[in-house]
Amino acid sequence: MVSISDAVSSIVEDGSFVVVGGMHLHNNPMALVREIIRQGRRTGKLLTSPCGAMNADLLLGAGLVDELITSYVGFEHLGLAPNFRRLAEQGSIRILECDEPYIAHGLYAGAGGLPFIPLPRGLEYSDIPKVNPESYTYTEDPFSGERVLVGAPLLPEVALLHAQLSDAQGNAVLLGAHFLDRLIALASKHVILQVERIVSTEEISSHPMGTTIPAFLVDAVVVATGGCHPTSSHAFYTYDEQHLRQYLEMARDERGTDEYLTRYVRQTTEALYQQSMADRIDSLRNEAVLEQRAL
Amino acid sequence: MVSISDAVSSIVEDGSFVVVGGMHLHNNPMALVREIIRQGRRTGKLLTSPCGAMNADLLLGAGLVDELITSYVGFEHLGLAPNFRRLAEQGSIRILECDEPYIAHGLYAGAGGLPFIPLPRGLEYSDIPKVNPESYTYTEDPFSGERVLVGAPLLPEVALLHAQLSDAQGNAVLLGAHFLDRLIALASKHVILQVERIVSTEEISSHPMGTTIPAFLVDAVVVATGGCHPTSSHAFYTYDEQHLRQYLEMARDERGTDEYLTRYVRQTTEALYQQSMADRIDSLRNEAVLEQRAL
Amino acid sequence: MSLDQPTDWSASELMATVLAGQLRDGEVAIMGTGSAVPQASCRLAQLTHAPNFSYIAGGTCSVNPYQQPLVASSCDYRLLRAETAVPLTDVVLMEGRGDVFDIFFAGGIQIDAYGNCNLVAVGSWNHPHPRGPGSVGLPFLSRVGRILIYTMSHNRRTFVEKVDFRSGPGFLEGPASWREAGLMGGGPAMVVTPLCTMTFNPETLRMQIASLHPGVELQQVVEATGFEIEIEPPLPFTPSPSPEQLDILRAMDPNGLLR
Amino acid sequence: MSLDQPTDWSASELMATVLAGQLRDGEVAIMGTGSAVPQASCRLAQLTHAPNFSYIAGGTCSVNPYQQPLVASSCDYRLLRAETAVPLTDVVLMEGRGDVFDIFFAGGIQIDAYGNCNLVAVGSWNHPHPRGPGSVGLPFLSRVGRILIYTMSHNRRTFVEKVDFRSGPGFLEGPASWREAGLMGGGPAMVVTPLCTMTFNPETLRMQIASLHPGVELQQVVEATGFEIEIEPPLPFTPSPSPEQLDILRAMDPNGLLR
Repeated sequence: MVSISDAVSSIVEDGSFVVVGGMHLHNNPMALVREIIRQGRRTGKLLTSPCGAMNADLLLGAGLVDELITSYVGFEHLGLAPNFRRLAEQGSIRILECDEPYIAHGLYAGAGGLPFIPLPRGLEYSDIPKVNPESYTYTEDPFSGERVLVGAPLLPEVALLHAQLSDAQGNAVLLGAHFLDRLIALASKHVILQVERIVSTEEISSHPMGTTIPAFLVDAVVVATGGCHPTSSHAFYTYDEQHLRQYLEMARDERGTDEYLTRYVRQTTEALYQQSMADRIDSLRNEAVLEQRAL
Repeated sequence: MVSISDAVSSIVEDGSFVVVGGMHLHNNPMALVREIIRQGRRTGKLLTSPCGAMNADLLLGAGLVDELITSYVGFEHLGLAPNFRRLAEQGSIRILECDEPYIAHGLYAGAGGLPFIPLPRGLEYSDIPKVNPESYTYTEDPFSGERVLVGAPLLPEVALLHAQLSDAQGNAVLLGAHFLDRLIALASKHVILQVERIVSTEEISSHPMGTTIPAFLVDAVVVATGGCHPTSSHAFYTYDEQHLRQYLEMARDERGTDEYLTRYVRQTTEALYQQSMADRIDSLRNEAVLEQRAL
Repeated sequence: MSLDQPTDWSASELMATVLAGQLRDGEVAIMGTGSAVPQASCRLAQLTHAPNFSYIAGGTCSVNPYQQPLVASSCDYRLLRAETAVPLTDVVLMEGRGDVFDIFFAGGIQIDAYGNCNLVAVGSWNHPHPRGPGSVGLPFLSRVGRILIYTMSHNRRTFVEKVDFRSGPGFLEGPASWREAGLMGGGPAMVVTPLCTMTFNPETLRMQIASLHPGVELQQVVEATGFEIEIEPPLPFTPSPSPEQLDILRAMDPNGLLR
Repeated sequence: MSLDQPTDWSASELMATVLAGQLRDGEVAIMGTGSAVPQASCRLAQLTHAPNFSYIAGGTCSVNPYQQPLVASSCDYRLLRAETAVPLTDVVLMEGRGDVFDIFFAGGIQIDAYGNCNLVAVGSWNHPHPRGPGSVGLPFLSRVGRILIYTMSHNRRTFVEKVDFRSGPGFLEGPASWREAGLMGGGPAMVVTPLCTMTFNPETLRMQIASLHPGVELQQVVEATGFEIEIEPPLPFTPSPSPEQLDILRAMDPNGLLR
């Protein structure tokens, strides 16, 4: 285990291809995202998995994303993603427009060393391949001779992931849904893991099939209790709708975004942020949904 | 739930492409395999996943396999697979020679509707693609222009799988290792599931992320307590080394194989087989290995 | 609420009952973001005429969530109060396989006369206004049994002659292109909005009004639709939710997401 | 047991200690069928010089099994007494990615002078004798840091000039073909048998004797090897297992699989 600032400064190089885990309003690795903003690390390419929310919009708002590769950035029922929307409408961000099947299959190809990945017939009837020839192209099926849409492998350099539990080495357990996070860990050169709680290796060993990511794929483990706030951490707390609405309101323009970043990111440390939000997060604790392994 | 004979007779058509789950000496769906032999259903093509043992060798010995697609048939430390070896050496079985990466990626392609699947560079340095042009061919990577080995999707018509637990609808839990069984269920048109024990849907619901196969992929659930014998059923009993050695001895020639089939398959029902083996299986019960969900 | 006459049920509740009526026992359905209405419809169908209907709810990939309670986010942890759950990667495979899912619930910031859906961009893709969130799994509409489209916005911005960006294919550009494509999916089957239900003319493959919600005038629908919509009078009214249906919907929706 | 002099350890135990000596802290290893010797070597390395070494044991895909006890089948349920476990599908991905696994333990019914391994057929593929079980994951030898080859059969049927069927690539047909292939993997690093250890000549890429096991004569190895094996005298003896190593091996092997 290392400090969050050491993890980010030693692993995330300026201009890296970064992928953020979690999906929609859930399991966003916000502690790591905020630390990247504090350190001003540019992400040469940012991938969402497949649906980004606060994890992508905040990095976009901080002006740290050169190129965005995504199939969705938004806040579901709460509204559109304000910084994504503004940058896209201004034409001031390069977007590699994708769909979910390509992101999943592209990560599979990246994880498995497959040089490219054919996509199911029919996907070529969206307009996505037309606007993203870098990720999508066509070839011939050597078995049938038919024209086939194919995708390039996705090979992120750094994955930012949240797990509810892990041991000190990084054997990680995602309680609740896994989204694409397991596949992201498999496809990425480096993995930084933020966790709600460290457990013993004995606890991991008692449910070996319940582990989501093995330690040897993980470069750094960072303790970040409440580190998904204002998004949810499955089995721990739900998303903070009030805070998210405040963000959506403030982020309507650049000035408000900057004010949000100053107040909640740049002028605070991650430890202070989590401390200041502890009461809110406590009030968002999930009702017990499932019979769970010991937390 | 249906009887094993109804499940096999209604779902396994003569000449079908059948895949047998489990791996090596473990989780072989032997009850279903024996029933197929009793009913004399030919498998037009038989796939192992990736390593077959008794599941494949017994069907081969019964003369019910037209074409075998496999990366391994054997009995690990106990020896070579006698019927597979004999038929292969006689040249009297058509073999589609494969490797594990192709079987896994080919099933992925089959499950996902991918028209073909590129394989990692380097796999073309085995002799496998040379002897199996039906499954492997070459194409050009449209991104790099390089020559790429690719595989055809694997699309079995019927999967024979063993699960330790399921509810009556077929929501199945594999305790212990999953091998390729989840992927096989995803890729196969029909799934017949044999299980050690039926549990309530409430039990399944209490650990939703612990389910291996969802019911809507399962066509029939058959109760087969001890149904992997003489192979193991993870978490229930280990393999019956004495019986397996007896099989390997008897199956050295066709006459012995026939004698084995007569005694243990054709002249008995699955219920009688399981009854006759109950004491042996009891003696093979696993020591408690893992803290488990309630069995 | 877009209905003119006071009713004892909401537009969302009516839409959920209409969608439930499209679901058959033994079928399997899939849906994306913002799916409280289809989720309610699926659970309603299970608890009434289709006990062996199955559905996968958004990114948690829970199978047959019990909807205790209905939630707004498609990835909410509470959706795991469910019969079971599968990994998202498996769902992507099953969507691609094409013979697993009978129903895909779709929507868009634009929906056109042929049922094509747009979640990406109004205007040009390079300079959109607004820029939508993105397509997620909508391209899989090409590989699903039938498509049920729903939207809370029945207006001329949403219902357009031709989408500016096609995220998910409906009947493409009409009969010739649809035939030529030869897709395995059956295409759009129904559209439901707060004003009406619409189906597709089997000849022209264009949207046609199938029923008006109680209290809605034909003229309202025509004016709220940005393309020439086909009409075959006399138009029936959409059946109101039954008391039993409303009881079920309200039992799963203590937070009033559908109200 | 092929040694001529009586010892207080077995050939398998010696091989396990030799292989353990090849494993470095922080590395990750993978192996296939019939892997009691490499499993013992991995656990031995963890408990001695390489506490952060990791390994995946066969088809259960357990990570760092505690070997309580060492088992004969590569998919035994007891292997899940382990630090953790991953799905087999993930292991296939990681093998293909090529930068995850530093070590692949390989073997074969034939092994040739360049370290190519055959698990399929002696004689022609069409009419083999014997027919081997099959290649499983051996083609991935092309994508792994370094290959450690082990076999209990050091004889002229196993060690041949050229394999009849290449399941897993070693140095292919020698320096020219190896250079031309430009594989990402580092190729075979060592071979260990009950008679000796062998490495590969960096120029010719052919197998050469690196050490003789205690009590083994050079002539025995030469006669048991079906190709002209390179020798660089004086040959050292392979170090015997230390008492500490033997204690560890025997503690994990109450059933005597290595004896």
